[in-house]
Order: sequence, then C-alpha cells, then structure tokens
Amino acid sequence: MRLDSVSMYFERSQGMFGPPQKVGAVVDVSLDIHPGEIIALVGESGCGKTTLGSIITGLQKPTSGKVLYKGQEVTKLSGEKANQFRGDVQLVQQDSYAALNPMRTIYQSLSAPILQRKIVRGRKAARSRVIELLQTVGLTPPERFLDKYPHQLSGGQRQRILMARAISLNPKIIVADEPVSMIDVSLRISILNLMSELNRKLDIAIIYITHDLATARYIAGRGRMAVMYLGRVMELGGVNDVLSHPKHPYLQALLSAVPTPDPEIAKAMADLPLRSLEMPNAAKPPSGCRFHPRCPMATDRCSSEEPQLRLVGSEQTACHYAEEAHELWQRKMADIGAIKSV
Amino acid sequence: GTSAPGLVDRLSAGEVKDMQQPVPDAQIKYNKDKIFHVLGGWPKPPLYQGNPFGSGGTGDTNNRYMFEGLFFFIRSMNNVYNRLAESSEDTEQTTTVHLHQNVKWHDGAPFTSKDVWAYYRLNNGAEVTKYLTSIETPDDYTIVFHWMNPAPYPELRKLLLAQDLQGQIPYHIYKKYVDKADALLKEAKPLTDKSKDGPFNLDITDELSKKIALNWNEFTRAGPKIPVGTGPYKFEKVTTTDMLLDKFEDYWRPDAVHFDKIWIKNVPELSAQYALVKAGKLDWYDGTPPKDILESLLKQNKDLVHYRMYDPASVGLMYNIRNKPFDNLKFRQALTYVLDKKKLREIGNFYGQEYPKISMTGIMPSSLEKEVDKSVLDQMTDYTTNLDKAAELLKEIGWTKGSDGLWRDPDGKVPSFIIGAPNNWAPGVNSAQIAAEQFTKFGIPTKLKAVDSTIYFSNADKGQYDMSMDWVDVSWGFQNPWSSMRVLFWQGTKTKVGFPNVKKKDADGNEVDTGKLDLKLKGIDGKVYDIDKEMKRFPYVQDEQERRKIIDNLAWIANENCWGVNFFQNATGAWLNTKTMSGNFPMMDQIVQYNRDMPLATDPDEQLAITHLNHGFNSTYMPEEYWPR
Amino acid sequence: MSLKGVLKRIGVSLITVFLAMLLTFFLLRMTPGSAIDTWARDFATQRGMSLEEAYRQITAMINYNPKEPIFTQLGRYLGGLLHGNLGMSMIYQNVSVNEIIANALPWTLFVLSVSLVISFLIGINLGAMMAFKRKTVLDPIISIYAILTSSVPNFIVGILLLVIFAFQFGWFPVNGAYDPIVEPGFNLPFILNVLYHGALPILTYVITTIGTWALTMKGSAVNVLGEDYIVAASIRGVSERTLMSRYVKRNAMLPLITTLAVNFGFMLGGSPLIENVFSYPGMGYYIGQATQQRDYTLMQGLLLVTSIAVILANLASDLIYAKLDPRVKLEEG
Amino acid sequence: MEPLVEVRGLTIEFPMRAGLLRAVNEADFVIPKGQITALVGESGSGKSTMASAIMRAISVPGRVAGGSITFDGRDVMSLGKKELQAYKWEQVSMVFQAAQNALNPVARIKDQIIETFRAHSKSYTEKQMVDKARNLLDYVRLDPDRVLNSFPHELSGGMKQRVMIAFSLLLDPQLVILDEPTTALDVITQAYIFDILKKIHKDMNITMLLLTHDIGVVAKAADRVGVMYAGNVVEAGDVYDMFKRPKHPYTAKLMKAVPSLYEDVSERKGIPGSPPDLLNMPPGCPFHPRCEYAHAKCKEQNPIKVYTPAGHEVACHLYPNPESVAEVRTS
Amino acid sequence: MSQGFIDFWQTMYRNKKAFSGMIILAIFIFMAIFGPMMASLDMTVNFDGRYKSPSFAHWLGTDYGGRDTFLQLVYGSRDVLSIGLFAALFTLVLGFVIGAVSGFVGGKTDTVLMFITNLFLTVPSFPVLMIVAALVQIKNPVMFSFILAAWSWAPLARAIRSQLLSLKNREFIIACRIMGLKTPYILFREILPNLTPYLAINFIMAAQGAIVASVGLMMLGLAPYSPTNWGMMIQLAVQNTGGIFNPKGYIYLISPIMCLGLFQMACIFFSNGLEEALNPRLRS
Ligand SMILES: Nc1ncnc2c1ncn2[C@@H]1O[C@H](COP(=O)(O)OP(=O)(O)OP(=O)(O)O)[C@@H](O)[C@H]1O
Ligand SMILES: Nc1ncnc2c1ncn2[C@@H]1O[C@H](COP(=O)(O)OP(=O)(O)OP(=O)(O)O)[C@@H](O)[C@H]1O
Ligand SMILES: [Mg+2]
Ligand SMILES: [Mg+2]
Repeated sequence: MRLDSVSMYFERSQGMFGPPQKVGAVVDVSLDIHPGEIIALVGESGCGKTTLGSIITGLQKPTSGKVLYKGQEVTKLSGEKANQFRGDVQLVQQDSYAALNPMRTIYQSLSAPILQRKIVRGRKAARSRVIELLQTVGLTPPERFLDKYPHQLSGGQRQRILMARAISLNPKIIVADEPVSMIDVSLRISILNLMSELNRKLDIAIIYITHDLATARYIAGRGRMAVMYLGRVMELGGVNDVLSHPKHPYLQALLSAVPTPDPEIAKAMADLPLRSLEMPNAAKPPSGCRFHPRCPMATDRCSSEEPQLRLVGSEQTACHYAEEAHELWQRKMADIGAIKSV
Repeated sequence: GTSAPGLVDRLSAGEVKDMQQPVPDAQIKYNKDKIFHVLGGWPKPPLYQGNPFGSGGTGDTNNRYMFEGLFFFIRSMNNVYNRLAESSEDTEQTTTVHLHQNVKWHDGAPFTSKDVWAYYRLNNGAEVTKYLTSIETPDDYTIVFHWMNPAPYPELRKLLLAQDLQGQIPYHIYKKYVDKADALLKEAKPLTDKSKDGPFNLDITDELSKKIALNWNEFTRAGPKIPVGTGPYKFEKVTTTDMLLDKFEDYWRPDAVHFDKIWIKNVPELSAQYALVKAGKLDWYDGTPPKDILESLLKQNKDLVHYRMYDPASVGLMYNIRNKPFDNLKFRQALTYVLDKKKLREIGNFYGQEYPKISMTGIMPSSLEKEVDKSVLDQMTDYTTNLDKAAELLKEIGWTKGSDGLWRDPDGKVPSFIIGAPNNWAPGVNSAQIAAEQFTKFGIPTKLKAVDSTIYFSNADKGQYDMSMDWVDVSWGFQNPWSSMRVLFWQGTKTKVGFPNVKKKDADGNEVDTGKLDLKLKGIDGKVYDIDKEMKRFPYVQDEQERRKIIDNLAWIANENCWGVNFFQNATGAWLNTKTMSGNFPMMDQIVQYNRDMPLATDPDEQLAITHLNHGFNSTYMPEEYWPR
Repeated sequence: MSLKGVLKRIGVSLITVFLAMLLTFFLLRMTPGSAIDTWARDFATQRGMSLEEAYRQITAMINYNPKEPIFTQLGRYLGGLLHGNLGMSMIYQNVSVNEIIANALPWTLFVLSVSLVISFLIGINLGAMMAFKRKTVLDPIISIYAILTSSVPNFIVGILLLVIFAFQFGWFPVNGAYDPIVEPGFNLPFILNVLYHGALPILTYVITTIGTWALTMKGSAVNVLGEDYIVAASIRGVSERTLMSRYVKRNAMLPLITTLAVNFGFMLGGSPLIENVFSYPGMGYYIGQATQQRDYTLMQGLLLVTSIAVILANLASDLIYAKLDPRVKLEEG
Repeated sequence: MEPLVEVRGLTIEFPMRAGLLRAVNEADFVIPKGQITALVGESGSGKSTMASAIMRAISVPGRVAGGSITFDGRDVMSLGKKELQAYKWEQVSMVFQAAQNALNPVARIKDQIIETFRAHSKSYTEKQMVDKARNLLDYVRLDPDRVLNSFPHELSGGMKQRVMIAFSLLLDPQLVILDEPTTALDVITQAYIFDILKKIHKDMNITMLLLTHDIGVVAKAADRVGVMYAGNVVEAGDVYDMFKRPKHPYTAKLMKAVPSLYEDVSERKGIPGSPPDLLNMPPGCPFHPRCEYAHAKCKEQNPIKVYTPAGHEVACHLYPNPESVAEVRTS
Repeated sequence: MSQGFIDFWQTMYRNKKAFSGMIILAIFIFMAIFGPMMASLDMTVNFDGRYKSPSFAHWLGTDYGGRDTFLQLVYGSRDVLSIGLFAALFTLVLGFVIGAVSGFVGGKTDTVLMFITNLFLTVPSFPVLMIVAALVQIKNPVMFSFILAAWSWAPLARAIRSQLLSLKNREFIIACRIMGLKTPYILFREILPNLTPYLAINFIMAAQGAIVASVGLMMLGLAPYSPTNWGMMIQLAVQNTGGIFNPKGYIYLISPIMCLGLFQMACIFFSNGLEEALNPRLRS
C-alpha cells in the first residue's frame, strides 16, 4: 500500500459568527507499506495518528492525496475489488470493550464475519475455524471462551479476541490503534509478543499506532517508525536508528518524556526540553516549522520556512537543524549514561 | 349546615307559616343579598354576542328572565296563558291580540305592537307565518293576525302563536333590518303553487331568499352586545362562567319580582352540578339524577326538596329500515319482543315510566289514553317481552338458532349489529347499552357506538347505524298529537328510520328526491292511507272528532309497523332549596310524609304547579312565586 | 451556539408549523360533518325551514361553499394568515378566531406554566431526595403514588378535587377564571382572585404529574450520584446540602428539561378535559367546542397556535438547556 | 524515617450480591513523612481502595473489616464528625484517578474552589480564597484568569489534571494522594505534570502517595515503593532497592514485563495467567497460580510479611524470616 | 441460546420486583385467556342487586346494573390486553423502522423522516385523533390498535434514531464496517440486540398508553363500546352513572382503577427486570 501526499481536513464551526475552520488532522503524508512489515506510528495525542490509521483502513476518505492499494486507488475500488480490500485491511482498536458487541457472545462475534464473507461455509466449519483462531491468539482452551460475553473476559483476553477477529479474514495489513494502552502492564508484553508472532507467522503487515515509544520500539524492532506532529511526519526511519539517533527536537522531547523503569536514569533525566506544553491549535498551525513555538532551538528561520523531510543519516527528518540537534542529544545522553545498549 | 334544622324539622315545628307570604326584608336570614342562584349555559365570551338570535344565542335559561312572549305555556300540559297579551279574540279568519300598555324595554323604550310585527317580518321563517297572510297593527297596542283560508283550527292557532316564546324584538333598535326585510317581502309575489308554502303566502324566489338570509345575518351581527328584552330581569354582566342579571325596575308587574339579582352559573360537568346542589349553592335546579345519587343528595342536605314529573318525551330506539334485515317487519317485531323494558328503564332513567305494550305510536305514552280511543288501543299488538314469540317470528322468516346460542340469518350468517347513540346523553347511552346486551344475550350480537353528538345525528340521518337512539314519541314546540306525529313522519324519526320519499323525474330525466314522504299503509279499517296526505290535512280539520280519528289511525299504523321501540317515557324533576328561598311549595302537606323526595303528583293542580317548576324547555319560568328567606 | 444554527432551527420550525397547518387543513376538510351542518340544523328550527333550505341559505350567507375546490379554500386561508388573520369562527359567526384565541390562550398558558413549574420543582426535589436517601420510606411511597396517579385519568382527579375542596370544604371556587365581582385588570384583588380560581386546575395538574417527574428525576439523579465528581466533591468536604443542590440536582435536572417541552405540548393538547371539569375558559374549552362542532376555522386556528406553542416550548427548552449546561452548543439538531 | 501514615492489618470488604469481595486484605503499609511513596499494582489490586480508606471515604457498600490507620499518631478510624471535616482535605487531599470527571461539569472552576473553601473554614473572604487559588494555579503553570472562569469542559485533560492538583493543595494538606494522576494523558503532558509534582514536593515539603501501575513513573518519581497484588501488599521498600533487587517473584516479573527504551528488548515476557477474581480467591498465596516458584505451602497458606532492618518488607514463602531476605540479596 | 434462556429466568427470579411484576402480568394474561372460559359473565340487569359490597358471590361487588364487577374485569382483561399488545406492537414496529432507517441511512432520508416525525410531535394529538378516527371505520381490535399506534410512534422513532446514531459510531459497529459486513446484517444482528432492552421497555409503556387512549376513542364513539374494558368501566362509573357522587358506587369505581394501576405497576416492575435480564452485562 502506498500513501501519496495524503491530507485530511476536518471542518469545525467556530462561535456564533465566523466561518467554520479547517483542522488539518493529517497533512501531506506519504508512506509506503510493504508486505509483512511493521510500522510504528508515534506522536502526541491529537497529532493525527488515528486519522491516518482510518485513512489506511479506508474508513475515511482523505480530502486530498491518493491511497493506492496494490497499485489501485482505494476510493475508486468497486465490486469484488472493494470487497477484497475490505478483507485485506483490518483494524484492532484501543478499547477492546467498546470494540465488541456487548450483547453477543464471543462465538457469535467471531463466526459472523467469516460466515458473512463466506470464508467458511456452514456452522460446523465456522465453529472449528473459530476454535482455531482462538488457539492462534493463545486463548486456551478455546471452548471455554465460545459462549462468554465480552464483559466476562479480562482486557487482555478481549484484546486477543480482537486480534483473532482481525486475522479471521486473512488480511494483509492490520492497523492496531493503541492496542495495549488499556491493558495492564503485566499483560502488555504478551499481547505485543502475539502481534509480532502474527506478523512473522502470517506475514501480515502491521501499522502500530501508539504514543508509547517503548512499546513501539519493542514491537517494531525490525521495522520502521514514523513520528508525527500536528498532522505531519517529522521523522521517519528504522526504529532503532530513529530512537538511538533522534534528530528532530520534537522527537527528543518525546524521548525525554518517556519514563524509564530505571530510577537512576529516570531521576537523572532533566526537565522537558520544551518551551511550552500546550499544543498549538491545529486549525491555525504555526507558520514555518509547526514545532517552532515549542522548540528550544527554534530560530527565525524556523518560523518562516517550513522544513521538508530530508535524509539525514539513515533516516528522514524534517528539521532545519537536524544535525546540530542530534549532536546535542548524543552529548546529553552520554552525560546521564543512558546509552548502554543499542 | 348539618346542625341547623332541616325543612322537615321546621315543618314539624310549625315554622312554615311564613312560607306563604313574601318575607319582609328585615326577616331575611339566609339570602340577604336577595340573589336567586341557578344554572345556565351560554357561549363563553367573546362568543357571547348579546343578540338572542345570534349564533349560540344568549342561553336558554337566561332568556327566561330577560324575554317574554305574547303568551306563555306549559309544554307538557298544553296550558296557554296570556303574558304580554292582555287578551285575545278569534274570528274565523283573524286573531286579534291586545297588549299591556305599561310594558317597557330594558332600555326604557315603550313596548308596542310594532315590536311584534317587526319580529314576524324579520324572522319570517317562524312557523306561524306559513299560516298567515298578513299582520296588522291598527294601533300601538293591538295586533291583528290574518290567517290563510282555510285557517287552522282555533286551538292550533293559539299554540302556533304561543310557541314563539320571544315573539317580539325591539323595533327601535333593529329598525334598519326590519324595514329591509319588510321591503324584501313586499317584492315577492303571492304563491300560486298550492303544494309549496312560504311566509305570508308569498312565493320567495331563490334570489330573494338569499337576500333575506343576508339581511338576517347582518341583523344577528348588529349591536348592542347585550340583550334587550322586556322581562323582569335585565342583563348586567357576563363572564365565561357566571352571568348576573339585575332586577328591571320598570317591569310592568313589579309585584312579581322578589329577588334583586339572578346569578346564573355555567357548570357543564354533571358531578359538579350535583355538588352545587348538595352544597345548597343553587336555589333551583332542574334535573333528576340517578336514584342513589338523588337519595344521597337529599340525605346530605336536609333543606332540599325534589319534585318529580313526566317529561313529554320518551327515550327510544329506531330501526333503520334501509338496512337489511330491518326492512322486514317480522324481524323488527322479533327484536322488539326481546327487549325487557323494565331493565332498560331502571338503568336509563329510574324514575321514568315504561309502557311495555307499545312499540312506537307517535304519541307521548302518558297521554295515549287521553288521545287515542280505547277500542283502538285494545286492537294494537302487544309487544310485552316474549322471547318465545321472538324466536317464533325469526324462524318464520328463515332464521335458525345454532348450538352456540347465536341466531343465523337465512344465508347462515351470524349477524352483528350496531346501535348508535349520542355520547353525551346518559339515559340514551345507558339504556342502549342494556338493549345491546339483551339482544346479544338472546343470540343476536349487538354493539353500542356512543358517538360524539355532533356527528351522531348526521350519521344517523344518513343511515349509518342499524339502530339509532333518540327521543321518540315526542313533540318539540308544543304539546299536541299532531305535533308529535310530525316528528315521527316528517322529522327526526323519519330520517333515522329511513322512510322513503317521493321521487320525481326532472327535466333532464334524472330522478330527484322531493323530500316528500312516500308512505302508503293499511289503516286500522283495512284501507290504505297516504300518510303524508293525512298529516297535511290535519291542521285544517275543524271537527274535533274527525281529528281524533286521524290520530287513532296513525297511532295504530305506527304501532303495528314497529319502526322502533319506546323504551320508557322520561321523568325529570326539579330541586328547590328551602333554606334560602321561601314560597308556594307544591304538595306542602306531603313533604314530611315523603321526607322531601316527592312522588309524581296525581292532583291536577299539583301537577300543574310542579310542571311550572320544571318547564322542560320552551316555556318560561319566573320565580315570582318564590322569595328570598 | 452559532447564529446560523439558531436561524436554521427557526427556519425548520417554521416549515414544520406550516406543514402541520397543511396537514390539519386537509384532515379537517376530509372529515364528515361541519359546523355548517350544526348551524343549518339550528337555523332550520329557528326559522322553521327545511334543512336543505337552511343549508343553502347559510352557505350563501357566509360565502362558504363546501364544494369549492380545496385549493381555492387553502389559498384564501393562507392569504388571511399572511395578514395575521385566522379567519372567522364558523359557529360563532361574527367572532374572529383571533379574538377567541386572544381570550383563551392567556388562561391556559397561565395554568399550564404555573402547574408545570410547580410540579417540576417539587418533582425534581422529591426525585433528588429519593435518590439521595435511598433506603427510606420515601421511595416506595412516591413510586406507588406515581403509578397510581398515572393510571387514573387526570380529569377524574380533577373531579375528585372539585368535590373535596370546592364542595365538601368550600375552600375553592367551583368554576371560572375569576369572579364577576372583581374588576379585571392589573390590580391585586384581581390577581389574587385569578390565583384563587386557578388553584384547583393547577393542583390537578400538579398532583397528576408530580409523581412522574419525581421518578424520572430519581433515575437521572441515581446516575449522577455514581459520577466521579460527586464522590470527589464529597471527599473535598462539600456539604451535603450543596452537593444535593449544586451537584446532584443541577446535573440530574438537565435531561428533564427536554421532557418539559414535550410535556408542555402534551398538556396543551390534552387540556380540554380538565378545563371542562373546572369550566376554565382556556384553549382546551375551545378546542373541545371547535372539534365537537366541526368549526374548521376555529379549530385550524387553535391547532396552529398550539403547534407554534409546542415548537416555541421546544426552542425554549433548548435555550434553557444550553444555559444550564455549559457543555451544550446548539449546533447539532 | 518518620511515618506519617501507618496502615496496619487493614482489611476492606465489599459485600456484593455474588459474595463478599475483599478489596484490601490485611495490608500493612507505611507512608514516611516528607517522601513520595508509590503504590503499584495491576488494575483492581486495591490501590484506590486503600487510599480511600486513608481518606475515610470508602465508597458505598464498602466497610473496614479490620486493622487500623494512624495519621500523624492519631487513629483515623475513630475520628468524629467534626474532626473528620478538619481531617479530610485539610490534612489529606487527593488527586483523583479520573480527573476528567472529578469536576462538576456545570459549575465554573472558581465556584468550585470557593465551595471547597467554604466547606472548611469560613474565615476566608472571597478575595482571599480567589487569591490563594490564583497562586496555586500559577504554580501549576496555568493562566489563573482564564481557568478560574472556565467550565471544566473548556479545559484540556492536562489542564484539568493540573486544576485538580491545585485543588488538592488549597488547604495546605500534609499528605496528597495522587491516584494515577497521569493515566489517559499523553507522554509529554505526563512528564510535565511530574515535573510540577516534584517541584511541589520539593518546595512545600508535602508528603505524597502516588498510586500507579506504570513502573516507569515509579522509577522517575518515587522514593519508596509498595507493591500490591490482589488486595495484599506483597512487597515494599526503597525505590532503588526494589528496582535493582526485587524480592517478590511478582515484583520481579512486573519489572521484567515493562519494555524499556534503553535496555535490550529481545527477551521480555509477560506474567502468565491473569490476576485472580477477588470474589473467588485461590487459597494460600494469591499469586501462586501464576508463580513459577510456587510449591505446596504456597497453595495452603498466605505468607506472613517479613521486615528487614533496611526498611524492606516482603510477603513470600521464599523468605520465611528477615535473614532470608538478606540471604537472597547477597546471593 | 438455552443458556441465555436460563440466565434470563434466573435474573428475573432474583430480582424481586421484576419477579412480582412478572407474576402479576402472568396472572393478567392467564385471566385474559382462560378467565372467560372458566366463568361466564351474565350481563342481565338486576337493579335491586346493584352496587353490592364485595361478598363471596361477588368478589368485587356489583355494578350499577347489579352485574358482577370482578367478572367484568376478567372479561375486560381480554379486551384491554389485546388492544394494548397490538397497539404496542404496531407502535414499536413503526417507531423502530422509521427511527432506525432515519438514523442509519442518514442524509436526505433522515431529514425527511425526522421532519415527518416532528410534525407528528407538533400537532396536538387529541383533536387529530378525533379527526382521523372519524375518517376511519374501526371494525376490529387490530384496526383499533393501529389507529392508536398512529400517534404514539413519533417519540419512539426519535429516541430510536438518536440511539442508532450513537450506536452507529460505536467501535464494534465500525469494526463490522471495516470487515465489509452488509448493512442489513449490521442493522438486525449487531444493532437490534443492543436495542432490545429499550424496545422491550417501550413495548410495555406503549401498551399502557394504548389502554388509556382506547377509552378516549370509545368515548368519542369511534370504536364500539366495550363496557367491560377497564377504562370504559371507569368512564361509566364516573360519567354515565355519576360515580363520584354516588356513595354506593365507590367499589365499582375503584376496582377498575386498581386493576389499571396494578397492571401498570406490574408493567413497570417487569420492565425494570427485563432490562437487567436482556442485558448480559447487568445479568451477572
Ligand atoms: N471526525 C472529526 N471531526 C473533526 N475533527 C476531528 C475528527 N477526527 C479527528 N479530528 C481532529 O483531528 C486531529 C487528529 O485527531 P486523531 O484522533 O487522529 O489524533 P490521535 O493522534 O489519534 O490522538 P490520540 O492519541 O488522542 O488518539 C485532532 O485535532 C482531532 O480533534
Ligand atoms: N464501590 C465498590 N463496590 C464494589 N466493589 C468495589 C468498589 N470499589 C472498589 N471495588 C472493588 O475493589 C477492588 C479494588 O478496587 P480498586 O479501585 O481499589 O483497585 P485499583 O488498584 O485502584 O485499580 P485501578 O488501577 O483499576 O484503579 C476491585 O476488584 C473493585 O472491583
Ligand atoms: Mg487516537
Ligand atoms: Mg484505582
């Protein structure tokens, strides 16, 4: 799948008078998704991750730009092709409780799509397929779950059901929107492990949306990461490269905000390298670099000239002073001794 | 006042003597304001228009105190008295009326013969004008009515005049409209076609008729917004719920007016009316509640007296002969045999009187013996409840009774009939419900539809129900056998039963309904009579014996043809509050005996006095024989 | 709230009223029988002519022809409407519908709004109390009361009140909106008299609706009580009284505001029975009269005014809602 | 280390239709004065319940079935109505778990602040109240003018959370309980709020109790950590100690289950199984069904807590006495 | 399914109010079906036996015509219940179809349907009821119910629509859409089950409303009189036979009121329980 300078604007009415404002949730994003790859989409709340995700799943139509699937524009698909696309791209949502019909049992929720889409025929086949799916996502013994209602399961179990539902249609791409943020710490890792297992075994590409850099790093170890800010991609590259050599000051701020489960490092981490906490209004993005009002390194150039994505080192970044920023970061990290591994 | 002595105690204590004389002002204890409290109805302002002929009028009860006619009569007894007429005399072709000379309108203008003339010229649709050729006013206090030739028999003449309870309007106020109407009438040519009738024997063309109607309409809209009459009380004030009338100081019979004000309340809800009666807040109330309520009201308020009397009207059911199988006489008779009238009466109006033998005669049952010859009565079919007879009749016409107890018509279908009744008429609805139950129980499933009264009548006239409830054997206007026969053959009963009309071919060959009754039936003597003809000639038959014969025959025909059933003759009554009011209470000597729950009077004087109390409608009652206490 | 939103709402409301008017117009013309029938019947007896003749004369008189094409009738009606003229009543020939409504509407509005406010206020307080003090006798008593009062038609309650308070004890007048003895106008005796006369109708409405308000409020308040901010406030030490009034009541009341408008409309349409019991000269009386006597123009006018009142009530409730709930913006809807 | 709050043998039960639910089970816990103490544990482990017990604000069907809580030497459980009013919020205040919903949606912030003041001391004038609120809002880096006149829905999640922090400081309490103050907020806001909290802690010397399930947050903010599991406090100790050398198998696994930005990520494992159903507690140690060291005794008996002189405490059959804890430490 | 059924009953059984409501309703239904078969009602007038106090022969005394009040109530239950149930069914179907289509399809359809709905909500129902009923000849209970339903569906449709609007954007519905499932499937298999508790409650409320309204229609003469209909009995007691003023008639007046009240109470209690029993989340 390929996203070609996709943008998404929402209209938001403003006050008693005045025309509605346009909110750029996703601005000019280009991204290729290769079969079987994992891409982590990270960024602050409201930066447009979910919107991008729903564009990929075809749930929303971008206001401009093209989404190409297997070379064809998604919005123009019809008939059998469209149907196929619907099966090939799946979504795993954040709130596993809301994502399951509370009035239907697990078996009903899982068997309906495969029966409706004629992936299997007959109740018997459906049942054995559902059991198989449950096993795949590690819910054993599967029979115990078939007649349960969603509320009778724990969050982790429900999240596994969502995975099972997503893979039931043999998709090529799964968009996972913060799949673990509502799950207890003790269970998060196993869900993440399950996801990479599915990625590896079934060769499904995964778009992992999160604001938790640590889990992004964990799951997308071999994949890529895109860092978004106010609808734009700020940095894009291999996960390890991006995290260990952050170039964009925004990414650096994000990194320093992540609490580390190591009291020494955590306590040594200085205050946020940010000038303000508040994100600017997405309807009136700042001129030039969108990040400049909060950027500790911003200069006049930043407020006038919008930086484009460019290759710095092995990854792409959109900052005029990427090299300098990278330099500063490396020094700081060395100071607190955070860079041990990698 | 529960602790205060009630009427019976006072009577026993000999405290009643003062009741025969007006109470001196100083002795008035309970009604110091000298207000007479009654109920009445009128359109709520702004609908109230002050013109009694305007839409909605000024209210029936209220009019009694504000307006008077030349004559005054008691409807159920047919007694006619002079009122504004001091005297009157008949010749073969004329009736001359002399007026009282000291009568004044409420606005002070003198009342003259012109006011009477004005009424009939303007309101030229009044029934009596059809029998007149002209009205003359030789002087201010004399009116001469010229009758057509032949003239109606004398008794009928008087009734025709007396039924116009307000046979005058203030000419000085409505001059413009009266003169216009007079001028319009003068444009008309005399009638030549004898089958038609018109006012003053004039041929009113369509064009003229429209002009007259327009003038009438403008008259009803003309001011003043308050009614002006000659009656003992004049209009003072009206709100949606209350009306105040004030004593008319210039009334021509000042001695007859004992109360200073009349306070009329408009309370439509029946329970609320009873409550007012019970609380002693009304001095006079007409109506007879169901037995248990009546008894409890008397028990709870010891000052009340209830008088009972027959209403010249009966509650009854009419068969719609347009619908099958009601076109079949035997079927109608069978149904009539099914009904148990005692039960109908008990539920419909407990104090009413049922006459189980007759079906429907066109004559008020209580005067049947007076109006119809005994030998004729004896020859009438007796419809007293007889289920076997009913079954027999049904079998004769091919009906069979199934094992489920239901009757089937000759086609083997179980019938299902609807009785229609106006929903706001409790005696009718309640008794009709019982009738439906009796038919159903007999095996002829029947249901009642209690229909909103305003659509009910037009629906029933169009024949929408299999059977319909209404007043039967009743005469509106004045009490006379001919008058009640008119209702049967020409008016309400005719349309509900669905008597056929004479059809004529018009110029284009289309059939048109002339509206004229087409009913030719075998009479008691075996000869076939054209009912319409018999009815038409009746008013002009001067010989009383011949008139009686016509009525005998018509009553017999009606009963034999069984077009409907007279359930019971209605009883009504009046309540008097003796605490606030004193006066010539009828049957005084029996009040203790019956503990104020007075039975039907047998003595003619008492009957008359009681009938005075409850005029029914169409007569005038003035509390002249009562005064504040 | 955007101006455009409000304008749009008003526009939609206007169209709704217009269509409602059309609907009733056609419905009314389709019904059998009309005021003319009744009038003709009266006219015939009054003037001693045949029914057909009376009918003919009357239609000529009022320049109304039932056989006239319905769209011509509609056109004439709309023409009048444009000038704010609702036409003349058919049963009361020289009274305009405008005049009738001007006389009736204030009384109904008075009784309805006073009783709605009273029952709403008492109802929500009772409801809040039921929710707040869960395990008291209040709850079952009010629940049963609410069920009973909603199963008895309200006019029966009216009659009962009439019997008890007006007749048994004589505390209240039997009927009417004021005594004929007082001078109408803006003076104290008159106002007191009006309140005195309105007391029983108002009481009837209050008695019959209070239970439902209380139950609805209880449901709503129980939900609110489960909200975090209530717990938080009580931990902060906010007194129970404040908690009840500023937190529970205020928040739980919000969903009921919309019901208020619905109820208003419901009561407007349903007032004939009660107004009849108390002979109260409000809209209901005329609605009953006009419907019974098929006075098209009067009925049309009354229905129009009622629909407008309902729509205004809805609008008002939205505005009140927006005022009470800072979260609401009038955009949607 | 002087304790401000001492919880001893605290048991809290919720009688439910399906049975008796023990949300807190004979828990011992100490909050030292002037420190930030963290309580970690999975969802439903009883953190909030314990905190609300300290505040004397257990929600409706709940009741304290045993144990004691002392605050600054006073028995909290036996406070009278008046004393309680002076205790709540004036001594201990709280920042609630769902800050989003902890403010009355239909009242302005200013009114809610005044209400809180009024509920406690009537001696303040309105101006004094507002001034104090202004200072505090300024302190949490909010624009006082704007915030005071706002309705809650006009503020973002981060702002509301900061308003709640200002709220908690209104009456200068000794202890502030922070119940997951940053869940549902994104990383940057979270970091920012912790910066503010740490500053408050330093400047005002306020004792804090931080309830969280985020190990990273604990590492960053706390001086001392307690670990709760299914209503039991299974381990407590100094933060460095806990992270470097966790004693209880649950703690150890919990630490291991968190992915880090800097450490090797290849071998992370979740804890198998799921937390027990509090209505259907397994006999013995509540953790035994998920514990790889579980043996027969674990299935029968809930381990007793052992205390080391260094202030470390742990409840596990692996450590039958204080010495054994040290033993393991060296090994 | 069978497990669901058992759960349903268990929940109903556990909830005391709901259970008592259910029992009362069951008694009423039993009464409606079998009552008239077990005892026959003799409507013959026995005037001297009117307004009798309750006795062994007449459990609730007699009416103004001396007929057994209790038996009338029993016979009336058939009428009351069938009209109530039919009317509720029609109301529900109309309300659901219009509301659901409006909410789910959206766009112009929604605008038009909601407009019509608002129209029905705007025009006061009482006069319109009179007009419509004058136009239509009511011949059987089904038609009667249909007329009653004709003006009770509007509020329901509006409520269903708003529920649908919120359900439509719930995540599990979005998931269905992403999986490319067909609209009818989503509407009837995914959304409808979520509305059942709501519909169930409304069914009962609509039944109640219809029973009260049916009396109005009979009084207007638009439907044949059914003197044993409970509402009609109240009407007869109050208006036609002057009930409130009749000291003997109190039991006759109060019996049908109590019956209606009891029925309503049972309905409300039962519907409370229904919500719990139909919603798996509340069930455990
Ligand atoms: N349907 C919509 N209508 C209007 N604005 C929207 C809509 N959906 C999203 N937005 C706006 O678009 C922007 C991006 O939203 P999005 O949900 O994609 O962010 P996100 O990165 O997923 O945030 P979070 O981490 O909080 O989930 C936000 O400013 C949001 O307010
Ligand atoms: N009011 C209540 N009624 C019934 N049970 C309750 C109540 N409050 C808490 N519980 C139960 O007590 C247990 C502990 O809940 P508590 O809120 O203390 O957990 P927690 O550790 O704070 O969890 P979280 O991280 O989800 O906030 C839970 O099982 C919960 O269901
Ligand atoms: Mg998102
Ligand atoms: Mg918690």
